Amino acid sequence: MSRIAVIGGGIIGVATAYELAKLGEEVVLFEKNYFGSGSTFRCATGIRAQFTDEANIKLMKHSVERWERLEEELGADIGFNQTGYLFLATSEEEVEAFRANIKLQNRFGVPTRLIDMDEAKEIVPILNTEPFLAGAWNPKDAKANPFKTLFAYLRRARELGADAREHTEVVGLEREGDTITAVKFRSNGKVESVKVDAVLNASNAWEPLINEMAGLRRDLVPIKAYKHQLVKTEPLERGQAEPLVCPPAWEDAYIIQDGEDGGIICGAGIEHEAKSLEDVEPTYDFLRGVLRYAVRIAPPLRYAHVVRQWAGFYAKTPDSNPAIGKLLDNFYIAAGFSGHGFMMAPAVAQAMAELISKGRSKAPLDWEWYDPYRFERGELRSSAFQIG
Amino acid sequence: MRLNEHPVLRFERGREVTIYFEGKPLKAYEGEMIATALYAAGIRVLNYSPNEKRPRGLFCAIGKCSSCLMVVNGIPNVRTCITLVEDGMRIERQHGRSRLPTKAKPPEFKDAKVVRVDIIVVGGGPAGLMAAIHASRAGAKVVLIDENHMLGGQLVKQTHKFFGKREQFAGVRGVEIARILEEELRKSENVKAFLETSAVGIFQEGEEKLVLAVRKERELIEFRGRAVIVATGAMERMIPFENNDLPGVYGAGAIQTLMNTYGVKPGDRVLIVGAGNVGLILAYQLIQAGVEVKAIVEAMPKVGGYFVHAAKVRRLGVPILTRHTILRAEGKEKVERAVVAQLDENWRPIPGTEKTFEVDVIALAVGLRPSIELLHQAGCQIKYVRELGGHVAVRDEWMETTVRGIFVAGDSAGIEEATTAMLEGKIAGIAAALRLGIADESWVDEIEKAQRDLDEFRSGPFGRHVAEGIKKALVVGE
Amino acid sequence: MNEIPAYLQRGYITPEELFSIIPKPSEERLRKRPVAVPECPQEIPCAPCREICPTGAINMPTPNDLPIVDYDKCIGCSLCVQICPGLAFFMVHYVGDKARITMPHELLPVPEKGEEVVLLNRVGEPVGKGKVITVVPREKSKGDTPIIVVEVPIELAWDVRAVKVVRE
Amino acid sequence: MTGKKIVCRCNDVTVEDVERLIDSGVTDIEEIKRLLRVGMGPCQGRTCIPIVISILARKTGKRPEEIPLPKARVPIRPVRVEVIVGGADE
Repeated sequence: MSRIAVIGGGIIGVATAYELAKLGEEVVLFEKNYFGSGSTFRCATGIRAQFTDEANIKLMKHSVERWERLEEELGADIGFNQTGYLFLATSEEEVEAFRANIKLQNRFGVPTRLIDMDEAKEIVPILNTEPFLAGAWNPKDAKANPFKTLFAYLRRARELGADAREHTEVVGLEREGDTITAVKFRSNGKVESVKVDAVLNASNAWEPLINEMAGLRRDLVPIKAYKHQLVKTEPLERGQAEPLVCPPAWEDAYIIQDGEDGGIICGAGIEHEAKSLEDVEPTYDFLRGVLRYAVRIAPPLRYAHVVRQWAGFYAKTPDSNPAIGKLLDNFYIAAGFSGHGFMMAPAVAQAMAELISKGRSKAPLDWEWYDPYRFERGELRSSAFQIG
Repeated sequence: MRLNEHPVLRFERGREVTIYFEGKPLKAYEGEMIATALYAAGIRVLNYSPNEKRPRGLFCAIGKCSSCLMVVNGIPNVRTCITLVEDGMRIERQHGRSRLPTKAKPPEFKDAKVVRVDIIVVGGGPAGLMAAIHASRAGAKVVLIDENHMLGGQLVKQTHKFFGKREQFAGVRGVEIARILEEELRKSENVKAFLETSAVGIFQEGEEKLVLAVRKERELIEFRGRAVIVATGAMERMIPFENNDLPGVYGAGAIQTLMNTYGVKPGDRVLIVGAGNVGLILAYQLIQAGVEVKAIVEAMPKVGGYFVHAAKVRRLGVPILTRHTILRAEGKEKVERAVVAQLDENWRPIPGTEKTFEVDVIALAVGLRPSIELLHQAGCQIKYVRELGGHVAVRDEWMETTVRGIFVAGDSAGIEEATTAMLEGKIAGIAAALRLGIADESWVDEIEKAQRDLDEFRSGPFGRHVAEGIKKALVVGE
Repeated sequence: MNEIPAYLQRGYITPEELFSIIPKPSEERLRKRPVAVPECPQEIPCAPCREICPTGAINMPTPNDLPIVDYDKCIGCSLCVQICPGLAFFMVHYVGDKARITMPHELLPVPEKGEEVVLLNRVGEPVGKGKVITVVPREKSKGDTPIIVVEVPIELAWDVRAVKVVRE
Repeated sequence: MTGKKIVCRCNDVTVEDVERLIDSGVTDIEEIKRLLRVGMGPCQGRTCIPIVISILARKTGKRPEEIPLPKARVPIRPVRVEVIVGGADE
């Protein structure tokens, strides 16, 4: 049994802590704020396999399969619902692109299909069919409750012996050669140290700070925090806009009905580079901008009341694909999820835990595609499609 | 259930209209809210809660608590306590969460109206009115926004005369102070007041502050200026007890609104929880409106409000049970009874001391806390200060918060009195004009005079407690 | 912690408690003409009584001090009863075997001159009946509060502090 | 008859619900808020959050001063979507 430190109490860190504990490892997890406080609790809850490249399609197909069994495995309600994702085309060119994507997705077993607007209206009763020509529809895409999911993982991880600490900030790593030997952390103003056999940097937007503590260059894995925002309406009866509905041509704007209270979450690809890692202030231009798209997607939304606007980070790599893999002999990274950490977590956590614990993983994760050293080598992947 | 005669207030009603509640026609008057019209018609249950299907009625009566959501003309989640009746309106009880209509025309997009001034005052109660009056006297161009349809804040519901000194309106009724201040405000060409206008957020765009507001639930307005004075008053506290959500359990403010603003009788027999000034004053106001007050219960071993307010209701036969608390409300769909009990030294109910009161209304007057949402949202440093009623914005002696250009005054700066709210408003108004470089230095004297008046007011046993709290809320100098 | 005064535990003050805090006017003074007696035992920031008093009879160095009436200076004009925001000022005047109590009355109906009303003590109990001999309606009051003078048996002079108007 | 002691009207959360969650080890107000959805309904936490803070203080022995207030968000009161986009008038 090795002692493994996981840095970052978001969904990736907590899920990996669970997977490691399940493999019998001694896990200590550090979260400097409260669990989920980084990006996880700010996410739009969507889970999809509708990507446009082989690596992400395969990873997400596997992740969705993990999600399907997760409530049973964790023994808790996590609000997982396969309500689908519906992408909408506004032009013939887009319809063609959808067809090509669907073909690729179908090849790897993702059951997306092209639907007409009558069917789309049945799926989304408040949809405005008029601006759209067709939809790419995968009924297996899903959503889940980020709060319940994270705490279900956390509870099981703790039951399996993981030592998960919040309000505990990692302040230093001790390195001998290419090995990290200890983690220094501060809690209640006191700095302590723990000897470790391996360390996972799962701090997403905060990743460069942790890499620097490991003696690595901050820009080795060049992640930048981009502020993404969401606007949510008051609770509504469910069944009106269950899938995530997105016309990509409209700045990737989308709506999705919350699986818990039925409030409609409105997002868009309108992003701002964060001024700092404290800069999560929502902006007025986003509020108006996103709602103008939302009411065009679903006009009855005009009568709903907005109750909340918030911001979180997309921790983005230059190609919007995460960095997953080994950085030093016993120092690993899973970060830079570019807005996809929540949906990818079940697959990535499992693969990562196996890599750390056993040295390799048979999970369908393309290690080369996500190699954290690819930026150093100047290799960029095709940009991962970046919705919700 | 409508009040026609009152020893202090006069009720003017608008044109008679017909509204339909669950298909049944009801009489209502223009200018009143849906929930108050329904209340006057004896309807207590407005909706059933989302998960447990519990009956819910009016609660805050000022659009903050979500307890009055109904379906109006097919649209769900309408806050009926702040939505005016219209002839022919169709109103239905909402059962849990509701659906949007499936069809609607996409709205046309318009840019918001922009109003540019020097200073934006949010809140037209005593603090906000004084801030606006003095900021404009000091030379600033000011806009005052308030979500109600009349100025004066809580003053307009107060039938009693205020304390303090006569130059601070002592001996004048709350309703009358509101009228005087409004007249004063209207005299100045430099101030424009926007009523029925709610501030929903403050955004900072460089040096400029943008107060985003909604007028009449219909129009978006961008108020742009260099300083903002937040005088948003207070919120009522709630306490948990069994069936504390049963229709008939109301905040004291809601009862005052119903009774003194809309002239609707809240019920026949009332139990009041809390013998602070709010509870005591409410008891007296209920008696003035012809409602029987069965008792006032107070968990503390003494009356928390001014003794004279207690004596006023005692001599009209209202018992005050100190060291007592409410255990539960009882009733099917609405309050029929209240059960109270005596408390021991550790605040635990003493078994066997239960008493039942046959009442149809339970009024909660268990304290106020500052309304700081806007300040908090704007990024002002917030601190919990028990003596000031809860979380407040940290500020300096001129009422400026830790965000430059955002000032605070009145109950939103700490729960106190209308008199101190007015003095703080005066300080904040002048200070904002001074710090923007609009007012000349001679205005500092006016601030100092107001500070002396505040010190004098706070020199008694009630005020000393507040003064202690204010010390904790002050920015420590660099 | 200080002992909590009994009047704060109950919400009313007995004459004994009151006169342990302020002096009681002499019998002689009470017979001479009406005299103002404030039932205001708590230091609250309030001063209109002092400010309105035409003879400077109310001693109160700061608004947070208790009002102490100089009974010799008091001319019984009732302005303090009219202005007091706490409705805590009363006037008492002994006339023969009756006492005339001047008190605020902010409730409806306002009694009429000559009307017989039910007398209430400090806890609202009916203690007898008395006749209203003067009514100053709100419009004529200098403090916006209607006041009435009610005649009560002299032994109830220090008990009656409110009235109830009972009409058919 | 025993009834529920409601903390949050928007989501029917009771005192017992909050206490149970705290007993299970969740003591950060931000986490309590999200797991029970107190303060996430249409009232935006005006009524419930102070009560949650007092329960949390009582159960954990913390002083209210030590419990951070969850962030207030725009809009601080609910606003119709059509008003924000600017088309409520037609």
